[in-house]
Amino acid sequence: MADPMKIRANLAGDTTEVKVLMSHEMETGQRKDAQGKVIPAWFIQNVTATWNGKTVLSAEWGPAIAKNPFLSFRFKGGARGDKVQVNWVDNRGDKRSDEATIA
Amino acid sequence: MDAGRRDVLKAGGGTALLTLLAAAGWLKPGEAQAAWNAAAFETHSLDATVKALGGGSAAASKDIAFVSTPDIAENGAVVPIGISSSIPKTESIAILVEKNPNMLAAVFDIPPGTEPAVTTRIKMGQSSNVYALVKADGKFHVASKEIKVTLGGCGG
Amino acid sequence: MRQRIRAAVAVAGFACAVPLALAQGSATEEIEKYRQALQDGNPADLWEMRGEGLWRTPAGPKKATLEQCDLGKGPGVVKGAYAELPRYFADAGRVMDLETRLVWCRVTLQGLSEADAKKNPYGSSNRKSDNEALVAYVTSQSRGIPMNVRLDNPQMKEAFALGEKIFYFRGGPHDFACATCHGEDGKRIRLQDLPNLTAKAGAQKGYSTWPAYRVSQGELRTFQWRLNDCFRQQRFPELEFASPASIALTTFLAYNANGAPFDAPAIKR
Amino acid sequence: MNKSIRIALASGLAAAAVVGCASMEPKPSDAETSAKALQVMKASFKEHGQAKLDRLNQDETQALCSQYAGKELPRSVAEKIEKSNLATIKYPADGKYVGDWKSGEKIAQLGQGGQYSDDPKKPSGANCYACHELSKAEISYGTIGPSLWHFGKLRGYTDEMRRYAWGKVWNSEAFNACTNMPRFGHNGILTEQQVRDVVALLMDPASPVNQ
Repeated sequence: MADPMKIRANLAGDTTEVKVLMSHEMETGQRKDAQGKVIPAWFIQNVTATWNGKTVLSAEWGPAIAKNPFLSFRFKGGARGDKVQVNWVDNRGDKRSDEATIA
Repeated sequence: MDAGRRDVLKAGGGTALLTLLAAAGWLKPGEAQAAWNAAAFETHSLDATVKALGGGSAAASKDIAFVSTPDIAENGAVVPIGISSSIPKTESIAILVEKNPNMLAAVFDIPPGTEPAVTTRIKMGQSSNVYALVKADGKFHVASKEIKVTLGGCGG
Repeated sequence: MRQRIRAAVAVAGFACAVPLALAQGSATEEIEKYRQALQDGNPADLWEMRGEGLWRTPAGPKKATLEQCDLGKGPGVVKGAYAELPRYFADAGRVMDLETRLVWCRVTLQGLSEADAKKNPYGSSNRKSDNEALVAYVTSQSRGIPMNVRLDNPQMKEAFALGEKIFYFRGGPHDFACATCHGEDGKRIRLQDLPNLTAKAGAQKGYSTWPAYRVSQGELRTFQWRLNDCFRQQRFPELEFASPASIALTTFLAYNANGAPFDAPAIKR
Repeated sequence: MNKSIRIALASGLAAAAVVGCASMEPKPSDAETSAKALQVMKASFKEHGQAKLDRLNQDETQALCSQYAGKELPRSVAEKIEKSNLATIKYPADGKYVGDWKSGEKIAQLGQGGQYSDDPKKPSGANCYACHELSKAEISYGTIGPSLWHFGKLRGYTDEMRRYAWGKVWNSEAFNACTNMPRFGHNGILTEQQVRDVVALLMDPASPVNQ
């Protein structure tokens, strides 16, 4: 199973800033191993972030996103103590869901 | 397990089955709707990407800014990219790398209430133009920036 | 802020027009911008989280956690421990750096064989290293604490003296020593600054920023790895993990860094 | 693997035992510390690919330069090093010092060669850009060595300079004792043809170095 994400969500004024680190290889499918065999592509395809059940960001990614991906964005609203949830699904169907409390 | 799951999805598709999958812990609510635009991630030109994303062509815009994006990347494996749009009704922001094997790196959908600005990190195989493609009110707009990728130190 | 964005866009436009004319000064500035942009959101955090889990989870034949591991400040004291390593451990009868001590604790507390505890010190894709995760966790607990390595016994004094000799030892087909790249102020290899590890400021900057997440590898790398890979590039044979030479060299470099607030896990190219 | 660990441990323990008595004995001499350091190194490195343990056996130049590292190099020692290295330089039999600068540029960019991670069947590079500025087109250059931009243009495209450039690339210790620069020809890092191409990069008026 994939390792947990590290999510930080901080309120500044009326805006919540979310920063996410994900643990993922993001293998491009373009590289070869020492034996010359192509290493199959393995990457996160879909990311969604929700706050109080409302989607605040969704994304489709290709393998050109860097290994151990970082993502940051801001949305209006949010209160200290609210939960922000981030989900990802990769091209193998592996997935991960973690949440953070807005501070 | 992976193959089995896909077969199940192909064979079924009814609500009852999806509920069953969800109950089995294979799917979470909302996941079944997750879409991935495979065609868009296999394009090799800006025009082709815009078409694959459902547009006609993209107009150059001065209202798209690269934020915290260096001109030179010390390593192409991790290139920080920040894009911010001041175009009203921005719906999505895409990142494209001209000289990557496939141009499209990511598409971010921006729902109302979310600032039209995202920061992430991409891979670049070599020095290249990077495009910020913004869809706003149904129309596509684009800005570009050249980012140089440098070589490493000893033994590189 | 707005102004800086506009300036960046202007520079980009200039670079597009005459890419080869990009002046060296601005190249250095842009690399600095690149490094700044990576500071916020260091994937090393993912290793710290995993390492703390490993520290607190029973493992090995003895099904024990590492929470009673004595890193030099008493059993279970992690806070500030890395800032005082390497040190002489009476129970082991020798000088140890953090990674050697972690092997010791995994053997004595968890019952692993020495070979198992030393296996896979440096991870790769699909083969994560417990050593790297544990190092990330332990070192993060010394962040901000000044380095304070003490040569207060004969063993530490000897480790320092041997480490200094190893630092200046020239060998291999390229005649390289550590000092070849790290013996003078203000030098660069390609565009990478080389800390002068023989001077206070350089040693402080160099030592206090390891371990680090290496973006070129997508892995968190420890100080043992740093030494191992420097010797690879020096065209030496392979430095063994937790070997006496690695501990001696670490003692020399860590002592030279004394006084520097420890500032890692960091992020580097 | 197991054996080498055991050796390393034994030597670590031996070191501890020796040090245990050190407080009662006089401080070890510099030579004793050097000898001990070499012993510790031999117990701490293992052969890997092309990098065998004999790489820890220093030649006279390496030993002297290690001994005086961080201190002032006495003039007599410097002369001894330069003289013995000068004698090793093999100049081209056909007197042709200048090859193809385009090949030289590739060699100057390439860092592989000699590392245990390198394929010994592939040609080595000289990695000149790691330490030197050479042409204005390459902004990613190092500063361990001096800038070589306009090398030939400044010094003149003379036979004497070509011969000097050849010698410097072949065995740098002949001209500057304990320099940081590898002895590319002497230690077999580059072939004779590669040296010729690197000399071309420095000395061909058409090379980017001289633009």
